Amino acid sequence: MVVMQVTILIFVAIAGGAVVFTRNPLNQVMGLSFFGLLLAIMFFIFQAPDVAFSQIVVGAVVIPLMVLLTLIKLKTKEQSKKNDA
Amino acid sequence: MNTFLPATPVAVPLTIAALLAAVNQHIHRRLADLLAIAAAGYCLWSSILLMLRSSHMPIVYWMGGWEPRNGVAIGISFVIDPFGAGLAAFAAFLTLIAFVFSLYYFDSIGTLFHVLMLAFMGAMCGFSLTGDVFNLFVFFELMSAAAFALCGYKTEASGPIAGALNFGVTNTIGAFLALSGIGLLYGRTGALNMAQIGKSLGQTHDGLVVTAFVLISCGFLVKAAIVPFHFWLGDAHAVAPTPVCILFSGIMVELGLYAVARIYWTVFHASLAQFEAQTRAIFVTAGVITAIIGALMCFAQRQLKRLLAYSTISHMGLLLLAFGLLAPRAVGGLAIYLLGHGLVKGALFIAAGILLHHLGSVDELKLQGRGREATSGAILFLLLALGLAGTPGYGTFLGESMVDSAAETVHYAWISYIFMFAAIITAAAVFRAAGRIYFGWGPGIDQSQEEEGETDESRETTGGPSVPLTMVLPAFLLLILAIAIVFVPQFRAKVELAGMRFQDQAAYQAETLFHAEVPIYHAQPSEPLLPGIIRGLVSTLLAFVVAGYALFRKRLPSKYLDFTGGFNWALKPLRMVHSGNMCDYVAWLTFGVALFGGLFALFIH
Amino acid sequence: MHEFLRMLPFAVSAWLFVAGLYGIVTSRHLVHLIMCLVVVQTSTYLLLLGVGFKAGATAPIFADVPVGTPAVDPITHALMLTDIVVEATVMALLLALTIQAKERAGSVDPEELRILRG
Amino acid sequence: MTRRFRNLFFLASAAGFAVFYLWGLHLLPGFGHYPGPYGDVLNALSVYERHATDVITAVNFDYRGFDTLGEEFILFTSVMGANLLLRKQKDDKEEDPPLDLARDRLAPPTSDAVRVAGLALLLPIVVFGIYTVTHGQLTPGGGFQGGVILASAPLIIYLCGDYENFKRITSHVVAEVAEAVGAGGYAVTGLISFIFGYKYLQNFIPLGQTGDVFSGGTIALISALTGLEVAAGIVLLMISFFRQTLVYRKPGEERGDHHA
Repeated sequence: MVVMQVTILIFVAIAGGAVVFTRNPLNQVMGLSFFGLLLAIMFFIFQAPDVAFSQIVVGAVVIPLMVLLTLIKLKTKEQSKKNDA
Repeated sequence: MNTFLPATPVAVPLTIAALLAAVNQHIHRRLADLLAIAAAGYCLWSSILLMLRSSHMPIVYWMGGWEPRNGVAIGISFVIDPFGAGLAAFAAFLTLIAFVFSLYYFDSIGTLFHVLMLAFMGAMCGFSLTGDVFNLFVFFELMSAAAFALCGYKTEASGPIAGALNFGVTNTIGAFLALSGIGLLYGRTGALNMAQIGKSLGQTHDGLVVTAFVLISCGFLVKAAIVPFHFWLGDAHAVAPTPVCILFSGIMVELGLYAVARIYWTVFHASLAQFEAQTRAIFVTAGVITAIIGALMCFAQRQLKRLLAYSTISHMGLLLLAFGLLAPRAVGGLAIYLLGHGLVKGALFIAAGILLHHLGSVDELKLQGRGREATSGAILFLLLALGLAGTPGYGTFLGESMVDSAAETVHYAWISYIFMFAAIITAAAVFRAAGRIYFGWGPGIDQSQEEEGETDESRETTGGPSVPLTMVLPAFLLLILAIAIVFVPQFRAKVELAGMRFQDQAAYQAETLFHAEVPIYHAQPSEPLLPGIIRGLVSTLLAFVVAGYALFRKRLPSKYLDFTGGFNWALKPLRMVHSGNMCDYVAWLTFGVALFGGLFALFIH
Repeated sequence: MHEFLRMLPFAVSAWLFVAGLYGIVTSRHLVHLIMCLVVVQTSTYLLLLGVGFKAGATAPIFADVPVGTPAVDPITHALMLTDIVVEATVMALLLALTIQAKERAGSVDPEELRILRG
Repeated sequence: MTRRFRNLFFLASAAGFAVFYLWGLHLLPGFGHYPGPYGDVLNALSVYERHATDVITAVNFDYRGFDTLGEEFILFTSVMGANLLLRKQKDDKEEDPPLDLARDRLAPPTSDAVRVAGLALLLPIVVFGIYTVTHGQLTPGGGFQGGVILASAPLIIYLCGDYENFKRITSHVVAEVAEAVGAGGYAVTGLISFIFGYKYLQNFIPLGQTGDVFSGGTIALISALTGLEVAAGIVLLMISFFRQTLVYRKPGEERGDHHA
């Protein structure tokens, strides 16, 4: 049990760092989604099933989806700007 | 009545907000206005009632009826004292004014504006009344969520978007700081009720207590716009719609400071008691720096709303000073100063909004001489600037004198000069702007002006030559109240008493957790105000002199008397620091936390 | 080892807070910046989780285990649930603002968004 | 500030901050040593007093239900705020989204197999969502978790490549009303307590048999309202973003796939 706890904590630390240090938002959102999943697993391991439930849906689906939609919109804007130029 | 009254200042506006959201698009604008005004009016009435009823003994109200068991709190409580209820009433009152002002001001988008404002008001009321530290955080976030959206209301322009982003990012980080502090406290005491945490901490003062105190304070000081956490305010207040600015400057920012004061006196007072002198020195220094930087930046602005925003920062510095004195009587002065300033500042933002409606601009230089016809606007501006200057007769004057006399008791008498400095410079800036806009005085646009950020704001109304009464009357009402509060009989004594009770940690614990009745305080005679009157008159006079100098310096006999070049040169680095870049702001925020933390650690370890 | 484990969740919490702040300060893209804000928020989850955990205890759900079984703290879980909602909503607002920033100011680089300054 | 100076300035400050924060953290009782008493008291009380076996749900919707009221309104306010910020503006024109949104989703076009799999997932998701909402007081879950799961049902339809169907089943008006009813209902439930002479949000419904779906008194009611609010709120949020991304266009602005 302790080994699992230590492992997941270290994974979370690394994944969190990876999210920050990924500069390309598109890659970053994949990282964020993965990070959200890791957090959910962590909540399960630390006896917080209720929180894990929410985290899976919010952290791994809702938030990445919102970010993706935003990125798409930004991309469309970028392209229309190029057209004008 | 006490079974339902205490919860309603929060429950009613939220219910009405949900109702208005449900009928969004399908309800007539005026009906929505009416409902929103009724909700704000109800909040005002119930908060005043709560304030009056709690004057002898705080009202402790346990949500869901979960009374403490053997002195262990298991639910969430509202602990209502006159101080908190008064702030809730003030928030409700300003919201009411903002709703009246916006009757003919906005093309509202469905009922979204009303919904957000009502949620904002409910959050502010809950924030002022709660006795639970996590509940405080929840209402802080609710307040922020509504405020971010309201700040970016005018999505057609780039300014509001940038301002709302800076506001959102910095305040969210502030919230996380506060939450981390709350987590630390919970980890030590296993409690979230403020009285309970305070009782459990007792007099321990190790690193954890200090860290928790610094994190929570810094988190809320971000909202209170204390240097170096203040950058967002100038941006957000300059671009938010006028009715929203009334709330931002009049009460929201002040609530950040209220939270620090509340938590200090309910949770940390006993544990930090033996370091009172050091704590005082740190807070007073922060207050002094904020007051000075705010005033200088205020004088350097030409966009009126930004000018007012920096004046708010300066006055927040003064309020932090008043709190930081940690003197029994200073809190009463703080309350009155807060009230007086909020009324005057709210009215000033309304006056700026009227200019924007009437002349389509808030750029002091572009508007030069264009307000010659509008006499009432000129009178309004001048009378309000007197309020900023602390002229005898205004609420700000009374508050300032009370803080000054309290400062003498803790050997900080010199802070009265800081009060004077901030009052003179911020009032002079408003005098200068009024002189230029309404009388056409002063030099025109100087082409050599260095590159600046946005100096104007997009219109909020369709505009027109006539100014509806619903815009002018609220401003005059606020002005009258800013003077009238001084003449309420026994006002000063009662507020001083409430302020002293606000600081009594032992009584707070006993009343909250054990239903104890604590003997009523007796008012002691207040100090005479004569020195205050002299100081107030001197500030007013000097404010006129400074404004006159700024306007007429070109007519001075010798050009060596023109210091403006030097002033601008000296201010250049300061203006560069206010870069509009949120990355800088976050770097400063981190610096601020590290600095506060380092100082406290150094003094207390 | 014991000391290491005793501090680990809190150390990770501090690391995430500082790393997230670093990401924000050095960010050149608002969407990146907002995701770094999520990392900062995660730090508060870890703090709360670490504070409420009891070694060897079960989840605070007494459907299958009798009342009285040592269970971890339910309060911090409730707080974390609130925290997660806050995270999602703040993200939504900031992302909405980001879209408008691109639309109105033509950029999502904080350094180019310096419309308000001085 | 130049970028280089800012980074150095930040790193120095962050180092100070980290040291200070760790100084406080290392004095915590230590991981695995929860100090109590709050959580322990509630763990002991909740099954007897509230007939709720999931203490977290009892805390969320009763002992600290007032926090959750604030939290629901944070969600509500943000959804309204996002709606406001992403509203259709005067210079926006609406455009029918293309049937195949593959490029906009930054993913390859959906095959029929994916479509069938997605639709097959739909029913279990809805059932599971409703189960989670209604059994919150008994097993892990509750209004919030169930609501999010329910909200993901329409998302699945979208991910199966069908914005038209997504639009058909997620009426903006219905979602808006549902959200307001959920959030407002929570606040009103608290007000109803007054009729019985109770405090705000105090339980006024019989507690029922522990372990029963209808046990827990107001917890079950509030949980259901929260589920409604959260599901509708997240759907509304998604609609706002979808519209902004797929439907609204500025003059002269074309969809990305024409030029990709």
